[in-house]
Order: sequence, then structure tokens, then C-alpha cells
Amino acid sequence: MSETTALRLSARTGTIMVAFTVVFTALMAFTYGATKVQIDAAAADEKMKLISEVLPASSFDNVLLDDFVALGPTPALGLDEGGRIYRARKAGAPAGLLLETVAPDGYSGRIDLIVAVRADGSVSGVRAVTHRETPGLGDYIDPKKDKNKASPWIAQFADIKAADLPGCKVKKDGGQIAYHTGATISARAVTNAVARAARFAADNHDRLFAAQNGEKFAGNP
Amino acid sequence: MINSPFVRKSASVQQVMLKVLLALVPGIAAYVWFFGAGILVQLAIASAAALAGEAAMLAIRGKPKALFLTDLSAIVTAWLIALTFPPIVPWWLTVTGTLLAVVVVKQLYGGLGQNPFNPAMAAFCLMIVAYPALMSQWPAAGQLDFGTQLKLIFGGLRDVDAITGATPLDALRTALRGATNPDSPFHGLRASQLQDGPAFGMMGGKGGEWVAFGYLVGGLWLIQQRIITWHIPAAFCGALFVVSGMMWGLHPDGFASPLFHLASGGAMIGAFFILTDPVSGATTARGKLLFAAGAAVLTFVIRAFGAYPDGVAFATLLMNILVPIIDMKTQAPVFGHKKD
Amino acid sequence: MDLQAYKDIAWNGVWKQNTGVVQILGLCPILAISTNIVNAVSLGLATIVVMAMSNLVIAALRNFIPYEIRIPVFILIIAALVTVVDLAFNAYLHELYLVLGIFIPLIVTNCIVLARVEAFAAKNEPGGSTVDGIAMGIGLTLVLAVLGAMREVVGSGTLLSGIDMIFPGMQPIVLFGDDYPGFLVAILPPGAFIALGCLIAGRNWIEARKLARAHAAALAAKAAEA
Amino acid sequence: MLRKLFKFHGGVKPQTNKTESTTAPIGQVPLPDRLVIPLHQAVGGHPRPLVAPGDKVFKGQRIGGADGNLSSAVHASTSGIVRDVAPALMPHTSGLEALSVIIEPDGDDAWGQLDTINFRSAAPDEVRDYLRDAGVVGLGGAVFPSYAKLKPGKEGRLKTLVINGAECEPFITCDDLLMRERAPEMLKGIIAMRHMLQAEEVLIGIEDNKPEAVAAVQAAIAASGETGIEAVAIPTRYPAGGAKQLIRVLTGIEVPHGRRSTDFGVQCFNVGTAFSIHEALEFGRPLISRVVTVAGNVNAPRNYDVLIGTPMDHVVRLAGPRADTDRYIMGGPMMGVRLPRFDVPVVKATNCILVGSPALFPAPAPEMPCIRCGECAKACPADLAPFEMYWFSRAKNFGKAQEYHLFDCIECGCCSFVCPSHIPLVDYFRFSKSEIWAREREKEAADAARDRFEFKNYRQEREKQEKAEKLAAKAAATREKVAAEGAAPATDAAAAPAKPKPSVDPAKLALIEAAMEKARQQKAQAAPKNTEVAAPEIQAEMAAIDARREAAGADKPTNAPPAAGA
Amino acid sequence: MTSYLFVILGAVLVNNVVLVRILGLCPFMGVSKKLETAVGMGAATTFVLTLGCGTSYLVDHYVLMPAGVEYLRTLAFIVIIAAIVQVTELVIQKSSPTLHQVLGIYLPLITTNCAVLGVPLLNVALHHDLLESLLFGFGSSVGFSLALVLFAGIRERLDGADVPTPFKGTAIAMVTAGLMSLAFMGFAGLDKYH
Amino acid sequence: MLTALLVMTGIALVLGALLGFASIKFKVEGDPLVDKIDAILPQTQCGQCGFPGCRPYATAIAGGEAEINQCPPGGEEGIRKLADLLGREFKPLSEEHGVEKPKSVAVIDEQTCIGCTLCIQACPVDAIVGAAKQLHTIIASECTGCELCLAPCPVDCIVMEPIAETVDTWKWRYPVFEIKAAA
Ligand SMILES: Cc1cc2nc3c(=O)[nH]c(=O)nc-3n(C[C@H](O)[C@H](O)[C@@H](O)COP(=O)(O)O)c2cc1C
Ligand SMILES: Cc1cc2nc3c(=O)[nH]c(=O)nc-3n(C[C@H](O)[C@H](O)[C@H](O)COP(=O)(O)O)c2cc1C
Ligand SMILES: Cc1cc2nc3c(=O)[nH]c(=O)nc-3n(C[C@H](O)[C@H](O)[C@H](O)COP(=O)(O)O)c2cc1C
Ligand SMILES: Cc1cc2nc3c(=O)[nH]c(=O)nc-3n(C[C@H](O)[C@H](O)[C@H](O)CO)c2cc1C
Ligand code: SF4
Ligand code: SF4
Ligand code: SF4
Ligand code: SF4
Ligand code: FES
Repeated sequence: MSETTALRLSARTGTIMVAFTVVFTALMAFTYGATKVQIDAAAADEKMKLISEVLPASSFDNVLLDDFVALGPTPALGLDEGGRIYRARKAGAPAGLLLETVAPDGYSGRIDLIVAVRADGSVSGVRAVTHRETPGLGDYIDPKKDKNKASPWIAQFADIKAADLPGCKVKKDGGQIAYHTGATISARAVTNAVARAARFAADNHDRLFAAQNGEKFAGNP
Repeated sequence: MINSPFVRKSASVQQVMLKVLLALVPGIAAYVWFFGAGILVQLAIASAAALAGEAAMLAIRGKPKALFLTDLSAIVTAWLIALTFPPIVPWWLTVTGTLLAVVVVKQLYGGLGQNPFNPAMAAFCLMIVAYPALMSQWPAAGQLDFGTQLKLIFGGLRDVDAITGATPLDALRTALRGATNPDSPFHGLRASQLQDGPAFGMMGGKGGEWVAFGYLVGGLWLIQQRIITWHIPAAFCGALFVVSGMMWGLHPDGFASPLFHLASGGAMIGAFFILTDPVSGATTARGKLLFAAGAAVLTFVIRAFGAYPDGVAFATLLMNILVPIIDMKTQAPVFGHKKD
Repeated sequence: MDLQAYKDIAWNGVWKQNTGVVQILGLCPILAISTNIVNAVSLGLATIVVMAMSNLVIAALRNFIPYEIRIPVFILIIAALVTVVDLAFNAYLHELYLVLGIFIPLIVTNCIVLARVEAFAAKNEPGGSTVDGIAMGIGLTLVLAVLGAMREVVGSGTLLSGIDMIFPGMQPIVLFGDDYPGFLVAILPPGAFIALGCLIAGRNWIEARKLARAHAAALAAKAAEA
Repeated sequence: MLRKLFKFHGGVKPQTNKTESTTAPIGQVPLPDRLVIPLHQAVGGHPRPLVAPGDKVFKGQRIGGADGNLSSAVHASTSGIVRDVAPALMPHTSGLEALSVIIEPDGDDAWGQLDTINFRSAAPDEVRDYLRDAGVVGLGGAVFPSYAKLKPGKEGRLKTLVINGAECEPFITCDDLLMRERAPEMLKGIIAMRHMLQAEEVLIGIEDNKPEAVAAVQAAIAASGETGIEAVAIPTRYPAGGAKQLIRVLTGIEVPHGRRSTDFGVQCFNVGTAFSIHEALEFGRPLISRVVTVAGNVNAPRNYDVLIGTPMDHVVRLAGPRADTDRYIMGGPMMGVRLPRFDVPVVKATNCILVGSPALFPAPAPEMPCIRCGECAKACPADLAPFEMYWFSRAKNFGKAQEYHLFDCIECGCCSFVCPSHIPLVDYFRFSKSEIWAREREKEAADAARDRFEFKNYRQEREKQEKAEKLAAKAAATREKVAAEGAAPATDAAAAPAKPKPSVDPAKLALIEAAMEKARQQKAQAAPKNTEVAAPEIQAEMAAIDARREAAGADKPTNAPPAAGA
Repeated sequence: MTSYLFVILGAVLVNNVVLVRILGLCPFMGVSKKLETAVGMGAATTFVLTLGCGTSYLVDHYVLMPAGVEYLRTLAFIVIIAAIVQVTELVIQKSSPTLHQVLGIYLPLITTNCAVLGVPLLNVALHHDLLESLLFGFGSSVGFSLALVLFAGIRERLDGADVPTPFKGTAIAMVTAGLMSLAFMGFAGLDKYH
Repeated sequence: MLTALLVMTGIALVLGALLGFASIKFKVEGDPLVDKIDAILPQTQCGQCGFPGCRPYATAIAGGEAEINQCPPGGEEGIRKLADLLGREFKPLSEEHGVEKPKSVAVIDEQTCIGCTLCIQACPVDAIVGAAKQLHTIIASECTGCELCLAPCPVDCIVMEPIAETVDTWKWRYPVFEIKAAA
């Protein structure tokens, strides 16, 4: 086989490959463009739905998703990549904070949480956003998976007064939070993360609300 | 058609298994003495389940029931299940575990002699994965009377935390891990202090160490009877001692002592009765040493760093996976091909 | 192609050459996603769509694809189609999209899609290929559904948990009451393997019995003749 | 002086059951009515028959000549008339027949002419040929032609000559009695062998459960005044008598499978063989009888000097078989051969006729699956892993079985003896080995067939080509001819317009004509003559058949259907 | 340094691609009947996967991310991997025809060995740097090869077992894989301890 | 959209060229696999497999055009070996290609043979010797038992005779102590 035929064949296959690529990438790019708005809207909807579960929609009146401070890596919240804290305001006054938090020590790795803390420092609600806890054992931290639909485990965090926060530990560790026997690790991870988040919110409350929208927040001085 | 040899030694599988059962008796006796007669109930439940499972599968497969039910191998499996499961697990858990061992892990492979995995240990792993809570509840010596044990076994669900104290292996491990965690009540404690608790005896757990001694006695008898060879027990105990001793020597406050490792959990029954299972274990001399030493290292690693309280069962299964290759690679040189 | 040919292709896909229990392909989603029946069937449906589309497209374009680069081209097409389906689900069937999560992109790497494209679509005309894709997909969905049901029932004693995410308001069926302790292993990887093993054995058993019956019938017929 | 002994791995200690048959001296057996002497009694090629039915033979007369380079002769055990040379039942598990000479004794027991040879003065090759024609083969069980073993390896000399008097199998005592009664003669045979092998030392290994034999041999050595010969008592453990095991015990040398022991400076012979060599060299008597133990389910177990070819039941009758006798076993209970019938002949390999009954050798308990307990490996004297070989033999995975050294197995039976699962392990190994051998034969046949097929294709190709060339040449010639004659036929054609196909090219016609002519010629010739490939014997055979057929009748022409002529 | 070790150990044992992450099962089931071929397949996959991880990292970081077209990730990765596989196939076909014949349909199927796409995507999700990506790819494929070879060892022996007829072949192999996966659960928790 | 196109086009160009080049650079000629398959086939050359001999069948298998279960003389054992070599599933002998028979050799009836040479031409391994109008004989050791000589014989004088077992070719049987439900 001579060099030239080899080259010509390479060129031919290359061209055909490119033709297919162009056509199908175009198809994808087109779909992407056509669906992007819809997808973003759907995602925002979803987020708002989740937020309303931890922070009643009636308790704030700003566009929550557009009012946030950005965080760099923040060990206090378990964030090693950074995240956001959304600020809820009612009639311009601080109504609460919504913290993206990570419990790094779940049974199967990190558990992404959102923790809502009211202006008075009490916890308003908690949701696990993503987790990989063992199905049927540790996944009760997610109310969708919790068998007890009437009063899911995570509901214990709805309304913990600021004064009760020192008791935000699982019972095994001497706190108030119940857990499922045989799956303490998951419960402990979530509980400790919530306590840390609430402490963080209390410590930085004023500075958080004072910060510019979208500003990079430096954390505890 | 019968061909030579026309004479045979009088030996049978039944005899072998019977001796293994007899060798378990000292350990069982100590078990009953320290922890109560509940274990006897468990032994009975497991034996019945094993025979039932085996009989059902034999019937389905059209194999001679009388022959295989009396070979006693199912009973050995059943007893080892009963002895390695906590003595107060509910009856259905023992039954499920035993049935899985006999039906899935043994009979699906064709029955006696053909299973690549140790049935009893596979059952242990399946059950501890499925019911980590129930499978981690070991009562302390003398803590429960027979009536309570019966109630626990047959009484359905219960609040387990209220009855069981921390078991030595589990407690020490939780504590050792807690010692480095500022959130934990154990923060700052040292291994030697932790081992002062009422649950601990001279070497291992209170009572438990005598059970282990019973297994040791029975195991030595098995060696004397030439049912098992010294390789596996020696390599297992030796390697476990060395590995845990090394870590302990480097870090006496972070790890339990080698004697504690040998005397606790499944170490002794594992060394003499479980890893020695001829069917699922290595068969060549060098292979046995490798197999048991590997199991010891894995046991230590799982105990010290893993998620489960004891590592013997998982280590056994993991080494079972390696057996075909170990056996293949450790063939002794045959006659005329030795290097000496 | 006549009706019979289509029927054959369909039967082939659903039973004779079933991906999960005969060809032993496409196992990863089968094992990973069959923890409950809702997830399983949802993914199965998405796979049917992808398989039908990729078989159709590739059968139609098969004459333009040089042999040496067929695999990259096939994969390109499949990946593009999967992404399109993924984006479409995301935008217009958001609820369902959330249930399936990463499972849709995973279809790209499902080897059964490529295997069918290679083995069938690349050699047949579009009509039959589409039927083949759908039939194979149905076969896969069946396995997924049975496996999902088995594992869900044994593992947690329920059926159709998570159904409310697709049909809001529907409740899962609780089979053994709240006291059922569950059998976690069934939901974990070991349970997946063992359950699929049993499923394959079950199919073998049915086939063997069918064969034995046919054999007996043939013998009887012969005897009647004689 | 105590010699340092070595140990071999494994081995077992079955009940020996030897004392009963050692109480009486070696007995004599009356002449039977009929002797059946199989021609093929030893390893190696099949001897050709040298007698025909009706011939008169003398005792010791050669009736089967050694054939090929690993064969040994067979002799008439007594004088009498050859009744038949035909297949007869063999003392072999298969129950198959093999070519045998059947002699009706005339009662004279008259020796024919006996030549002797002086092994010290004759050339070694001469002595070996002499022993081959004397039919001396190993009497230890392997029946390997002894002359072939009497070659001192590459170095021309040997370190140790091992004489095997271990007799480790239970029940058998023929070597024991031979050593007790005929030690001096045996010793003379040993001296001859030592001379031929140029051996430095001779070690006679005898299990320590035969003190009388040890004493007798030691006495004979002392009496002979020879040095460098020693009778060594070795520990009683089966199979100490296996050549490899005995060499190991006495010298520490392990001879691997597939290697010659002379490469390691040792050679091993049975005591009975030594005695026969003495008989042959000293008196010119070929191997026509041997000591046979009759034991087992008989009232009076005893050893007899038995003529080769004697029906076994004829011998056993003397020992008084019990009523529940259900089988004879040739050899011991560990390695013996189950016999198809009671009246099979005693052959050179028959060291013992073990009379069996269901009570004495009960059927083993049902075979259970192997539990990999390793007992068999502990017992295996060849250091094998029998359970692995079994596992793969059972699955008919012969490649794997061979990877575990199947062919190093000496079939001693120790593994089956100890197996708690009662698995007939050796049967699996025998099965595997014979399957592998069969497969090798098939493979060889296939390879040969491939070669022949390819050769035939090549030949046909060549013939076709030659034919084509010839045809082309001829066609060219014809064409020329036709062209030359061109004008005339053309006018012919024009003159005869009635011809149906005027368009046919005359050249072509001519070609066809030529081809048909050629075909006719070819048919006349012997077409595909295939005789050049046939070997001379086959040519001869064909000629013979042709002759026979010619003789058979003149109906040959009428028998030929028209097809053949067409 | 130790963190790199943990990346490898975690990928080989704790989160074994096949037995715990359930990826790459088709070749795991298909090419494990003989030890020899399992070793070959393991080697081929290790090569492709490690190379694929490195290449996809580079393409992701230096092409896709700067261009802002991350949604093409799946497509780009799989096409790159397919090309690597194809080249590997050609090389194997040339250098070892028997291996090629034996690996049969599985070589092209390396492309859809879920692990081969899954691992690079996991690299992205786990924010691995280049070295980590390579190690993770290597560890995962070693884990795959390890599981494959051990499984083949057991399956070779299973050939002789008297398995009930319906379970003969793939079914009992599945059960075996299940028990292997169970055994590997014993490593649970090891990766979190550092 | 344009960036997406550019990026993917670039990738495709590079890869496409690379592949095209590799497919030429590593082109394979010949197929040693055929030899391996042919070595397993029994070389009976009978054509029962549907191919004109063992090697064509081997070529067909290697090319993926034939199943491995079409050779009756090779029997189950042969299929098993092929399955092993090729990593395919074992399947029982395909019925349409015939059944496994005991090994036989052809024998020519001396009295009937007319020496027509037709059998010589048919025999693929030259196992028949003889010249025209002469008696033909079959060399038993070279006859593969393919039966190809039976059909052409105009006087039907060739018969197949199973090869008798001798002490040398006798095989130990599989030790069956099958424990059935009797107990
Ligand atoms: C595989 C295996 C695992 C075991 N695991 C534990 C365990 O985690 N904790 C325990 O206390 N005993 C365990 N045991 C049982 C002990 O050997 C002993 O029988 C039991 O009485 C507890 O004794 P201890 O108080 O020394 O732990 C286990 C036994 C086996 C064979
Ligand atoms: C397979 C398996 C999965 C587990 N998954 C979880 C889990 O998701 N969450 C959890 O907290 N514990 C889980 N565990 C249990 C932990 O290993 C540990 O035993 C337990 O959390 C201790 O809790 P306890 O103190 O209530 O007994 C799991 C155990 C096993 C065997
Ligand atoms: C297991 C086994 C046991 C044997 N036992 C004896 C024995 O006891 N006596 C003996 O002379 N030969 C015995 N043989 C035969 C010897 O291996 C060897 O063939 C013989 O000693 C060589 O001598 P020969 O050629 O003179 O027969 C035994 C062979 C085997 C395989
Ligand atoms: C020394 C010895 C140890 C054994 N250990 C076990 C064991 O650990 N687990 C088990 O299920 N069976 C054990 N058995 C019984 C039997 O070998 C086992 O059930 C086989 O795996 C069944 O095929 C043992 C038997 C013997 C002789
Ligand atoms: S003695 Fe029998 S049961 Fe034991 S390993 Fe050997 S063959 Fe198996
Ligand atoms: S028969 Fe073979 S395998 Fe068995 S013990 Fe003897 S030499 Fe070893
Ligand atoms: S059937 Fe077998 S023996 Fe006959 S030609 Fe075909 S491959 Fe050769
Ligand atoms: S003689 Fe007949 S059967 Fe024998 S190989 Fe030739 S053609 Fe075939
Ligand atoms: S589906 Fe994952 S490898 Fe086939």
C-alpha cells in the first residue's frame, strides 16, 4: 500500500466522519438551544418547590434565587468547592437564610443539604438534595424515601429554636434527634451538618445580609 | 464394575463431619456456661433449617436423600451459622441465613463439595449486610437469662438498644475511632483505658475469650485427628498476631493489642473451623499458608478500618474467591521434579 | 418484509434473543436500576425510544458509513440521539426526567444498543430494524420490570414505590405490612446479581420444559403413526 | 552397618494378609488338559506365530518370534500338539480376545534342544538377543522386556542396580517364597545382570515384614562371597515396591516421569526376573513358568510354580476355593486386574491369583462428591493432587487433568484407598489416560489423512494441468490441420446446404472430435492408476487377492455391468 | 501521596467498578469463561480505560470547557474512546489474531463497556486532576481486570460442578458474581478512613 | 452552536484520520486461525458439514459463516474443542448434518469388485489402491471412513465395517457410579 493511497483513504474516512459529526452535533446543538430556556425554567421551578418545603413561600417576598452571596470553599459548611447562600427578605427586612450545605461524612459519602435558618436563628427546615445512602437503610434522611410518610425523620428539623441548637445531636451522642437503629451514621452526618450550618448562619447573619448581591463572601473573619 | 483397589480404608465423609461437630463441643460448652442456653436453641433451629433446605433441594434434583442428609455436612454448616450469628437474633433470621447458605451457596453449585464459597460465612455476610443492626447485637456474659433469650429469639421485633451493651470488638472500635473525633464522647481516650470496661476480660471480651479457648481445644484435637492440618490455623493466628502487633506497636493507643484480636470475635472459630473448610479453602500446603495469612490480613484491615464489626466472614469469602488461582499457582512439585 | 418476518423479529427480541437473560448484554442498567419497578420500567421505556430511533437512523444511513469508522459513527449517532432524548425529557417531561436522573445518559453506554445496531440495523432495512429495536427494548424492559419487582418486593416488601413521582397521588403497595424487616441485600449489588441469575435459570427451565414437551409430543405422534 | 534410607511421600498401610500363603513351600501344578499361550504378553510389539495348528512342539520351543525392537519371544510351556492359533480370552479387564497358541500337552513334558550362553565371554548385544529370544520379561508386574533394560545408560556403567524384593502388595508372597527357596540361583542372575550393566553396587530391597527372605538372601550373599551386594530391609509401606519409590528409598534419587532411570545411574529389576535370567543363561531354559501366589478366598493359600498358559481355575482348584467365590483378580488388591472369567490363562505378568468374594472385597460404599479433604494427596506416592485430576477427569477436561500431571500417576491406588468419599479415583485416571491416548491416535490419523488429502489434491491438480497442456497442444495441432485443409471442407459445406447447423465452426467440430477421440483413448488406458503410492506389501496383498479371485471363478466378465464398460 | 494511593485502592477494592459500581458487566460475564482470555481482556481494557481517562481529561479541560460546550461531554468522550478502541482492535488483530478471535465481539464492545465511559464521567464528577484521573482510570481498570480474572478462575473450576441444569452456565455465574460482590462489600468503609 | 460544531468537527477530523491511517497500517493478511480450526477437524473430508472438505469448513468457521456444530465425524468432542478455541458456547451436533457414528472403515468385497476405478477417484485420501480392471483394495489404516466411495461404486461392493476394538485400542469406560434417587 503506497503512502498516497493511505493518505487519501485517511482523508476520505476523515471527511465522512466529519460529515456525520457536523450533522449530529448540529442536531444536538439545535435541541440544546431549543430546550435551554425550558430546562432552566423547569430547574428553577424545581428548586423553588424544594425551597418552599423548607421555607414557606409566605415568609418572604423577594426573588430568592436572585438574591444570594457566593461562597468559596467553606469547611464550616462542608463546602470544598464553594456554594451559595440565598437571602429571604420580607418587605426588605431579613427573613431568613437558605444555606447550601454538605455533610461530608455520610455512610456512602457526601450528602448535599439545604438548610433554612430564620432570622431569629431558629431552623426552619432541612432537605437532602442529593445523597447516596443505602437504599432501605440510610436513605430515610430523604423524605421521599422515608417509609414513615406521616412524620418523616427529616421533619424533626422543622422548627428548632435557637436555644435548642446545642441539642441538635443524635440521641446516641446525647442530643435530641432520634435516628434509625442500624443507620446512625447517616442521621449523625445530617444532624451535625445542620447544627454547623445554623451556627454559621447565626455567626455571620448580619454580614451575610449586608453583602452585595452575588458578592463573594469571605466567611468568618 | 469395580476395579482396583479392591480394599479401602474405613473412612467416610460422615465420620469427618462428625469429628468436626464433636470438636465444636468444648466451645459450645463454654458458650452455654457464660452466655446461657439460648445458643442451644439457635443450634437446633439452624440444624432443622439446614436439613429441611437440603432435603428440599435433594428432592427437587432427584438425588438420594438418605445418603446426603446423613453426611452431616449441612449440620456443620448450620452449627457454624448458629455459633457465628449473635445468640439472640430472631429465629427467622437464623432460618433465612441457613436456608440461603444451604440452598443458594451450596446446593445451587451442586451440593456437597462443589461450592466455591463457604456457605456459613456467605450466610453471615448476607445477613450482616441485610440486617446490620440485628447482626451486631451481642449480649455480655451473664447478662440475659434463658427466658429473656427465648423471648428475644421468638418474640418478634424489640428495642434492641435497651438490652445489649457494647460488644468488645464493636465497642472498642467505635471508641478508638471516636477518640480522634472532637464530637465524640470518647474523645481523647486511649485504647488501654477503653479496654478497662466491664465487658472486657483478660485478653478479649469477658466470657468470649473462654469460648475462643474452647474452639482452640477442639481445633487442636482436629489437628491431632488429622481432619485438618496445622497450616491454616497457624498461618491465620500468626499473621493476625504479626499484623495487629505491628500496628499496635507503632500506635498502641490507636489499635487493640494482638492478643485482643486473637481472643475476640470470630478469630479462633475462624482459624480452626471456618477457614479450614476443605471444600472452599485452599488445598495445597503453600496455598493454605497463603490463604490463611491473606484472610488474617483482611480480617485485621476490616476490623480496624472497615464498616463491619468483625472481618472474619468477609475475609473468608474474599479469600475463597482467590482459591482457584492460589491452588493453581501453589502446586507442590511432583515426584522427580523437586528441586532439593 | 411480510408480517411473519416482523413477528419473528419481535419474538426474537422479546424472548428468543432477549438481551438480559439470553444475550447477557446490557446488564449494567438492568442490574443497577432495577432496585424498584418504577425506576426500572421508566428506564426501559426510554431505552425503547432510543433503540428504535438509533436502529431506524442507522439502518437508513447504513450505506453511507465506511466500515473502518462504523463504530465511532454509530456511537456518535447513538450519543446524539440519547442526548436529544435526554434534553427533551428534561424540558418537557421534567417530572419523569427527575426520576430517571442519570439513567438516560447511561443508555449511551448500554452495549445492547450498539450490539443491535451492529448486528441488525447495519445489515437490514429501516422497517425491520425499527421493529427489532422496539422488540429488543421491550425484552429489556420486561427483564427490568420483573427484576425490579422481585428486588423491590423482597428487599422492602413494597411494589411501585416512587410511583407518585410519575402519577402524583398514587401510593405504593405495601405487601407484608409495616413489620416486614426488609431484606437489604436484594436491593444491593449482590442481590441484583443473584436475582438475575435466578431469572436466567427460570427462562432456561421454561425453555427446557417446552423442549421436553415438544419432544414428548413428537414421540407420541410417532407412536400414533406406527 | 546400617544404610541410610530415604523416605518417599505418601503411601498407605493396608492389611498385608501375607502369612497364610507363606507356610507351605512353593508347590507344583499337574499338567492341565490345555494350555492357552497368548502371543502378546509383554510390553512392545506383537510376536508373530511360528507354529501352525497340528504342529508338534517341545517344551521350551519358541512359538512366537519377537517382532520389532521392543518385543520378546514366547515359548511352549510343555510338549504337545498345537491345536489352534486363534484369538482367545485374555487375562485383561477388557474381556477381549487376542491371538494365542493353544497346545494340547502330550504328557511327556519333554524339553526341546536348549542352547546356553556364557554372559561373561559373549558380546553384550549377543546376550541381549539371547535373552529376548528366551522371552525373559520383567516379572514385577510391568512385563517390560528385560533385555531392553539391561543396557547401561550413556556412561556405559551404572552406579546402583536395585533388585526389587519389596513385594508391597497385600496377599502376594511369590517373591518372598522365591527368595526363601531360591536365593542362590537368584543371586547368580543378579551377578549376571550386574555384569551386563557394569553396576558398582547392588541393593536388594526387601520390606521388613519378610525377615526370612532377608535372612535367606543375606545367607546366599555371604555364601557366594560376592562384595558390593547388599540385602536391605526397608520399612513396610505400600507402594515401597514401585520401582521409583524403591529407588528413592534406597538411593534418594527420584526418577521423574518420562525419564530413564539409567540416566540417573540406577536400574531396577524384580527378584523373579533375576531368577529367570539365571535359568535362561545357565540352563538355556526360556521363561515358561513362574511362581504364582494363590490367595484370598481359598482354604489353603499357597504359592505354585505354574506353567505359562495354564488356566487359572486349574491352579486355584489346588488351593480349594470357597463356595462364595465371585471373581478372580490377577495381582494384588491394590493394583490387581479384574478378570473376565475363571479360565483365563496364567501369563508372565501373573504374580498372584487373588480369589475374591463379596465378603472379602465388599463393594465400596456409594461414591460421594469430593470434599477436597486432601487425604488422597497426602497418600499419593507421586506427590500428585489426585482430587484436582479427578475434578477435571470427571468433567472430561483432559487438558486440565494433564496440567495436573495425570501421566505421572502410577495407578498405585493409594488415593482411592484413603478417600473418605469412596471415589474410584484411579478409574477416573485410567479413563482419562485411555481417552487421551485415543485422542492422540485420532489426531495422528487426522494429520496423516490431511497429508494424504493434500497430496491427492496436489496430484489431481498436477494431472489436470498436464492434461490441459496436452490438450492445448493437441488443439493447436488440430487447428493447424483444419486450417490447412480449410478450403475443401468449406466448399463441402456450401455444397450441402441441407446440413442442419451450417454455422458450426468446423474448427470447433474438429476440436470436439479430437476430444472425444482422446477420451476414448484414455478409457482404454488404465485411467487413474493409483498403484504407485501403494507400499510393496499392499501390492503383494493385492496380487494375492487378484490371484484368489481369479481362482474363485470365471464369472468375472458376466458380473461386470454395462456401466463399467461404458 | 497517600491520597493518590487511596484513589487507586478505592477504585480497585472498595468501589470496584464491576462488583460495587455495577459497570462493565457485559464483558465481565462474557469473557470470563477462560482464565487466559480474561487476562487478555483485562489487559486490553486497562490500556483503553487509562488512555481514555487521560485523553478525555485533556479534551474536557482544554477544548470543551474553554469553548463552553460541556453538554457535548458525553458525545465527545464516547467518540474519543471509540476511536481508541478501534485502534487497539486493529493493533491486537495484527499482533495476536487468536486473542482477537477470542475476544470476538467484546473488543468493539469495550466501547460500550459502561465502565469505559462511566469512569471518565466519574472523573469529571469527582473533580479529579490529570494525575488523579489517570490513577482513577488505571485503578478502576485494574479493579475490573482483577474481578474478571478471579471470576474466570472460579468459572473454570465451576465447569466440573454438578450444577442444577437450569442454573448451568450464565445463571450460576451470576450467582457467583453476586457472592463475589457480597465479599467485596467487606471493604465498605475503607475508603473513608484517612 | 457554531462553537459546538467547530469543536466536534475538529475532534472528528483528528480521529477519523487517525483511524483511517491505523486501518491501513495494521492491515492483516491471512488467517492463522484457520489452521488451528483445521487442526481440530477430523480430516475425514466427508463433506457432511456442507463444505467440500475440512479446510473449507475451517475457513467458513473462521469467517463466521458456519456454526461450529456441523461436523458429525468430529462429534461432541470436536465441537467442544472448537467452542473452547473460539470462545463460543457449546451446542449439540446439528441434526441436519448427520449423527455421530462409530468409527468404521470401508471394505471392498473381493468377489464383486469389477475394477472400475470410480472409488479411487472418490476417495479423498487415496486409501484405495488398484488399477483399472484390477481388483481394488482399501488400506484400512488409511481409510478415514468418510463413505464417499460407497455411492460411486456401480456394483455396490463396498461396505462400511465398524473398527473392532482390540486390547491395544480398548478404552477404560467413564466410571459411572451414578447415585440416583434409589436410596
Ligand atoms: C465471623 C464471626 C463474627 C463474629 N463477630 C462478633 C462480633 O462482631 N462481636 C462479638 O462480640 N462477637 C462476635 N462473634 C462471636 C464470638 O466469637 C463469640 O462467640 C461471642 O460469644 C462473642 O464473644 P465476645 O464477647 O468476646 O465478643 C463472631 C463470631 C464469628 C465467627
Ligand atoms: C450494607 C450496609 C449499608 C449500610 N448503610 C448505612 C447507611 O446508609 N447509613 C447508616 O447510617 N448506616 C449504614 N450502615 C450501618 C453502619 O455500618 C453502622 O453499622 C451503623 O450505622 C451503626 O449504627 P448503630 O450505631 O445504630 O448500630 C450500613 C451497613 C451495611 C452493612
Ligand atoms: C505401585 C507399584 C507397586 C509395585 N510393587 C512391586 C513389588 O512389590 N515388587 C516388584 O517386584 N515390582 C513392583 N512393581 C513393579 C516395579 O515398579 C517395577 O516395574 C519392577 O520392579 C521392575 O522390575 P522387572 O522389570 O524385573 O519387573 C510395582 C509397581 C508399581 C507401580
Ligand atoms: C474441617 C471442616 C471445616 C468446615 N467448615 C465449614 C464452614 O466453615 N462452613 C460451612 O458451611 N461448612 C463447613 N464444613 C462443612 C462442609 O465442608 C461444607 O458445608 C461444604 O462447603 C459443603 O459443600 C466444614 C467441614 C470440615 C470437615
Ligand atoms: S480423598 Fe477423596 S474426598 Fe478427599 S480430596 Fe481426595 S478425592 Fe476428594
Ligand atoms: S493412583 Fe496415581 S494419583 Fe492415586 S495415589 Fe497412586 S499415583 Fe497418586
Ligand atoms: S463433516 Fe467434518 S470430517 Fe466431514 S468434511 Fe466436514 S469437517 Fe471434514
Ligand atoms: S476408502 Fe472409502 S470410506 Fe475410506 S477414506 Fe476412501 S472413500 Fe472414504
Ligand atoms: S451494559 Fe454495561 S457493559 Fe454492557
